[in-house]
Amino acid sequence: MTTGSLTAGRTRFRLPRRQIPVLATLALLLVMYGIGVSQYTAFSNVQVIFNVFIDNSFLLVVAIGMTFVILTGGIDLSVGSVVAMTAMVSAWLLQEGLPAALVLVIALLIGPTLGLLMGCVIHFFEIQPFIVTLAGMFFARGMCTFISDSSIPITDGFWTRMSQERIGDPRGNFVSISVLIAFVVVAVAAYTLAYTRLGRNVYAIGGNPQSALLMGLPVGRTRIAVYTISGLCSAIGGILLSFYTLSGAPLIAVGMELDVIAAVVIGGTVLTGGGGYAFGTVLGVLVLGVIQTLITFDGSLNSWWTKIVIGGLLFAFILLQRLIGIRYK
Amino acid sequence: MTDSRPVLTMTGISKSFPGVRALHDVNFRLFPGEVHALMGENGAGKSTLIKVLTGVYDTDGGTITLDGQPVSFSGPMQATAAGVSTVFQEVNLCTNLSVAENIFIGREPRLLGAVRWGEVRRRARELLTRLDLDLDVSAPLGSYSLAIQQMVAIARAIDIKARVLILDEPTSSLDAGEVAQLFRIMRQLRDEGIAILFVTHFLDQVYEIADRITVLRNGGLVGEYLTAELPQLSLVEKMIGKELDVLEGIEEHSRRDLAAVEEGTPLVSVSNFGRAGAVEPFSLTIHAGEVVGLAGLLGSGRTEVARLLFGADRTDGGQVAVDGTASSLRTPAQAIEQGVGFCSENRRAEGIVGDLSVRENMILAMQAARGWLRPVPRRRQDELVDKYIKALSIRPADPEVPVRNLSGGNQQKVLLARWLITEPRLLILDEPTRGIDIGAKTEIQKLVTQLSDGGMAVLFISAELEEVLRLSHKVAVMRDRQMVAQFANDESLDADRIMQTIASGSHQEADR
Amino acid sequence: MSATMGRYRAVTGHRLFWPAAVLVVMLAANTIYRPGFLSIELKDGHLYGTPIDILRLSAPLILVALGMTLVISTGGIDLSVGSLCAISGAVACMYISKQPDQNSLTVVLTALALALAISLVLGAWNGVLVAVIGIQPIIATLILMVAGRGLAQLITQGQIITINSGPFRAIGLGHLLTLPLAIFIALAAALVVAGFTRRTALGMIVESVGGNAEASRLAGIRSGRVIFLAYVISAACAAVAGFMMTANVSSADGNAVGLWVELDAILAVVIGGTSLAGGRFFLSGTILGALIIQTLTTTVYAMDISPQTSLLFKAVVVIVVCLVQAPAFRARFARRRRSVPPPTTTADKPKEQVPA
Amino acid sequence: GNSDTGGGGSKDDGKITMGFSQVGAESGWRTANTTSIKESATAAGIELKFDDAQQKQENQIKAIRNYIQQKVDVIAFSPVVESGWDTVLKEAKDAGIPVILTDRSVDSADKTLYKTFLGSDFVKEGRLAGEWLVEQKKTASGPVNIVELQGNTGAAPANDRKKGFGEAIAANPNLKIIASQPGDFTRAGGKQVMEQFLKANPKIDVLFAHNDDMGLGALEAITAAGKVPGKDITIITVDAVKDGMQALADGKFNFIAECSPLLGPQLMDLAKKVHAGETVPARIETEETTFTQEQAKEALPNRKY
Ligand SMILES: Nc1ncnc2c1ncn2[C@@H]1O[C@H](COP(=O)(O)OP(=O)(O)OP(=O)(O)O)[C@@H](O)[C@H]1O
Ligand SMILES: Nc1ncnc2c1ncn2[C@@H]1O[C@H](COP(=O)(O)OP(=O)(O)OP(=O)(O)O)[C@@H](O)[C@H]1O
Ligand SMILES: [Mg+2]
Ligand SMILES: [Mg+2]
Repeated sequence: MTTGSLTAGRTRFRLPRRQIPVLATLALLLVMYGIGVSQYTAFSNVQVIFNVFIDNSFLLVVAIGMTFVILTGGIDLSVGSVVAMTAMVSAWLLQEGLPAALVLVIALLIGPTLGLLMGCVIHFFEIQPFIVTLAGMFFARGMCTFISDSSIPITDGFWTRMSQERIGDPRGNFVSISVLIAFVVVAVAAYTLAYTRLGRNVYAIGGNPQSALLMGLPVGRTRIAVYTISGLCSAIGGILLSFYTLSGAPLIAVGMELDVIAAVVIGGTVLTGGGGYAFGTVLGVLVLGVIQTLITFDGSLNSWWTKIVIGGLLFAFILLQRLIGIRYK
Repeated sequence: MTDSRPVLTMTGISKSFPGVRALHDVNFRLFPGEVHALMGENGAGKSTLIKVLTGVYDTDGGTITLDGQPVSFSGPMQATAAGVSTVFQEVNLCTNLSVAENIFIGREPRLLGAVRWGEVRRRARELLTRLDLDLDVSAPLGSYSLAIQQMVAIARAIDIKARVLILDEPTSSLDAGEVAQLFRIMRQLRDEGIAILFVTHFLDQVYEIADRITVLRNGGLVGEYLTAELPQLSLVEKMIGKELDVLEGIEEHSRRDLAAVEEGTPLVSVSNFGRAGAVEPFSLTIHAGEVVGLAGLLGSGRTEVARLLFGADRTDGGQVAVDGTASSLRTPAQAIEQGVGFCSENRRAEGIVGDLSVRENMILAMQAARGWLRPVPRRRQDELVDKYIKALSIRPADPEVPVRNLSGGNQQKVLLARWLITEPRLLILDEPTRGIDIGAKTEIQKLVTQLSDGGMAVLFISAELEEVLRLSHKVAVMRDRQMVAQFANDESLDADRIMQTIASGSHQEADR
Repeated sequence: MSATMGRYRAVTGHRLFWPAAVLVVMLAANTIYRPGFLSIELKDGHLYGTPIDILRLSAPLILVALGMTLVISTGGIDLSVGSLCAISGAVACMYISKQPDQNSLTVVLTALALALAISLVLGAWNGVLVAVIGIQPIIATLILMVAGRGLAQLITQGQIITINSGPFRAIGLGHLLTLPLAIFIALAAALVVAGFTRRTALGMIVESVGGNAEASRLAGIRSGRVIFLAYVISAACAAVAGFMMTANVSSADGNAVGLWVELDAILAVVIGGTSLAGGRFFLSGTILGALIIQTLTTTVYAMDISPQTSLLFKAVVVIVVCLVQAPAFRARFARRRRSVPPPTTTADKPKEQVPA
Repeated sequence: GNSDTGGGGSKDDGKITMGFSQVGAESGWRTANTTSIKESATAAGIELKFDDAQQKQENQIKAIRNYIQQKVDVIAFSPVVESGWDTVLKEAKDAGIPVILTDRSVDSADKTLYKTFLGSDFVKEGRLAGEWLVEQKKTASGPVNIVELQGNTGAAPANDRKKGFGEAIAANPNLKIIASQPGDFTRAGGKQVMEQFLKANPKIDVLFAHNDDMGLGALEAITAAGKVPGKDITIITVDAVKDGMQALADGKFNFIAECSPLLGPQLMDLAKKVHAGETVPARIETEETTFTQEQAKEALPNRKY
């Protein structure tokens, strides 16, 4: 991927132009990882990479849902709260003694239902998504404290198994089941976006909603669908989080929506809609994960320096990404 | 034809927008196997009628029947499903998607729910070949010019195999060859029994292809006529509602005297201007009071030349001299400072600011030139705006309506006013008469003549060679993104000769 | 008859009618719950009462939201305002706390100037990232949102810096003509921003850039500068808001000052009728929006709505506020009420709208 | 930074490496806590890897996983919430790294997942505050109206202090909480809420604030309403940070239940013992006390934070 091959002439092997930003992100991610390895010896353990996936699997799932929404040019601020609400509801229902299967079904229905409602309000009443999903965020968070204002532990066997099952070598390198679930979600999403009408309509609406309408595409249905999908992903994310922490806590995942949006945008999706990939979002989540891992490995930062360094790394990354992007435009 | 049953009838259609009665008790019928032209001035209600028909707008009253069944579409999706396929006036495609996808989105060939991309691309290529277009179907549509986008929109519409095909000003940015190609396909579809509704401001095209004409004026129906029975002059009179001698204005073919304007230091002279991938380096001089016409086929790079001269795109190199002194045109702001104005062909994306009012859109360029600290006094704004609303007969004549509510042609006039207000020394007009009714078109042509007589230089780009020839002192010809020739517009120059140059691509220097 | 009808329409059709109506309804509900809600008394020459509290407490939000309005109008968003509030407050308090005479006016003015200058620099940083480098606004300002909190804590060393400075305190708690000074500051800022945008051409140019950036560029607008300016103004507003927040409690808490104020500000802007997609902006609507939000918060405390349900209550109010404001909702509602076709004056738009 | 120490090499040189995951830097109290831990680590010759979780449990879990990868000798952390630690603690146990909890405990059923807990008991703090009030008002004949400024809804200290306080005052039916709202542990929040309390309730006798900062904010509101804090309204808070102690000494507060952040030295001691394989008690509470106005005057000159 040298400059020479790209500027040399117009015949040559050409990188698919639209993928360049994503590839740039990937390259930068590798560079960042390389820096980690060269600075901290334990960084090169394979498990470090696996941990990034384990620790971010729920974030990844939620970010995938957000990718759909942002691709249509919308935004969903409710995700963090819906994640918390799902975990909370699951923990509460399990505590009440409901069977795990039933709890799973109920928990997985709440998110999409809320998403559907928000999508309908956005579509039929033409209210800006920001506001509607902000109200959704208040609502879901309110539900959390309404259910209980302290955290509820989960002791259910199924949940415990999902939480503690180690896939791979249990003594050595392993991933959790959540990671596999997240991969499935990513694969389904990538397929949906690339190969189904729904996915293509998402891109069309993001490109130009009025045109999409005049082209006879089901704009309303698609728009409602993306918020439902985002709700579903948040619900799955919530379940994964409850596997991860084996509890429901009312204040968990506060501010997660910002991390999610950041991950999606770093992954190359344009906030105004119409361009981006599910794979990019995976990279975006990894970038955030690796930044955090770097900081923990360093272990010498003060609380405030942590924030400043996160901001600084984010800046450096985005700046480089942007410069590379401009260069290859 | 008349003996068959109409496939589509619209009766008593009315539609109002706040403060505007766009349609009032309009009747319209469309027969299978005919090309039916819908005519009227800018703002007459043509596009609105089409949008009411396809369900983009609700009606305030009236009924629509398709094949004898009353219908009321909730949107283009339903209309398409019922066999009504439409190309709307402003190209309405998604520029972020690929060409192929724009053609097939919503009805992609699928296998078990998965889009078959290979098939999509193959069929898109086939279809475009039928329209004589050679495009990279997997490139994003946005990388092509507006004209190409329009062809793609047409390709999409005709591939739907509808019973009713609606084309709202499809030819406005096409050149003669493209139009011929389109007409060939339209005839073919007509012969297959498809009913075609066609909107255009080109009278010649109407007489070439339409079987029947419906005329609207101010939102009301004037009448329905067989083309053969309606002479061109009376068509214009019916559209305008007055007996005007507009046609004389159009027929008048004045030769301009190049020698008279080409003396002294040129106002702007550029040499070796070019941009890799867009236009080969070219040189051009423009004198005060001179009209330079830019002729060429679709995609030949005329817009690119204009954008380079205005600093909208950066040149790769080359020199500019304004009034004989070396200067630079690197950004639009810089160009405006030097007295250059540029009226873009793509009014929706690059021209109007839809949210802002007509007044604000008009004074935008003037204000930008003054800087934000020195607002144009309101009184002066009102004077200027009133003046141009009158001069260009912009309707509605209310300076405070958001410009997005204006009809396409009227938006174009607002843009023209924006630049006239800045009193530029060189005005670049890229397809200024596109989508403008015949009355206004004559007005604009007269205006260009007047302006150049008053000492303004004009670079005039138009797909209509006649128009270029009528107005210009000098014609530059573009071919394959190269400026291949420059001709003085004297007796020896006619459309044929330009066409030949375009066709042969001879690199001979202009005979001037 | 038709004249009154027309006048009625003119009133209800006004942009500010519905937000104002919502505010009135909320105040009325409070007054019913507690009749003394609206009462104002004169205590030590100061007006004292809940309405005054609402005005005073909404002052910082109004300030932040004013700047946010401009940024949003350019099609951007500024997430860093909360952190900027914290930084400006921290810098000012830190400087004052280091001086021997905290009550000296020069000390306070120096502190304010210093903090404002730093905020302007940070605003310029945002502006450069967005306008020059071309980073998407939400990410560009997210950087400072995260790092700025850290900076604020770095300045205060994670401590709450308490100061004892009369002049500084006055920014948050002083009185002028029996009313809290903060109200006047917010009002003055509103007038300055309004004058700055509406007396000059800045407002129109901002709207033009937000409405169609490419068209504006081709009309000769140097949109980069305009966008840059919007972020700087936003930072300046946030800085003054930060002074108010810290002066209100005479202490700077790098972690808590201005936490989540960006969400409230955006909410205020949107309730006020400015679209997040950019374009037209409405300062008066923004101010009304900020008042609605503060009234909502105060209502929760005044009615002692249980903390467990207060967020649910907020969610309901926010959605109701937006629904009554939405033309599409009213149109549907009106259509259902009468069977006759809707009046031609209701805004008829294409059925689909561009999303924000 | 300390670039090469991230490896597992520390085992050999005998120097103990401790990974510590802090909740965040949300208050002056927390900062004092962090400082205490850092300083005592240096003093004890323990190499500290510090991570700030910014109030997110997810971040703490991530940090612990990374400490396991870095093969530190001891892991210590202040859990953001009680529940949800089993999985990661098990990983630590499997890796043979002992865990010490500070500040607050976890609710794991399996007590072998961590070695010990070192910290304060929030319920007890609330109870101490409540008991003092019951004692003060034992002669009160009429109802005593109490307003409460809670921490963030759902946060553990808020829940526990509320619980402890509520249990203690149940002893006297005259004591009644008439309003309770979250002031988010901040001065601005405390002030804003107190303003409304004062307007809505003509007679407030007691204010219980879940931390000093909210109490300090409420002071301003009380003064602005023309009442005398400490006299017209009895004020009880928790924490005993410097500004709070000052207010107590000045007679503006009436009582503070201490919640000491200075557990660094104790933690380092424990770490050494745990590393050496000694057995330690399962629960160690930090030495904490309560302050009345007089005690505050005495204690104030030598308060460290
Ligand atoms: N969305 C709208 N809101 C308000 N007024 C509108 C709207 N759309 C169209 N109009 C008005 O309706 C009238 C008819 O417009 P229409 O677009 O149908 O004209 P047209 O015949 O297509 O003109 P042109 O040839 O310029 O395209 C115009 O006066 C226009 O200003
Ligand atoms: N036939 C074609 N095949 C591929 N690309 C084309 C073709 N025609 C045009 N283009 C693309 O579209 C651009 C059109 O250039 P430009 O807009 O300057 O043309 P133009 O002469 O102004 O034509 P018009 O204004 O009629 O669209 C070119 O830069 C090229 O990328
Ligand atoms: Mg039209
Ligand atoms: Mg062109």
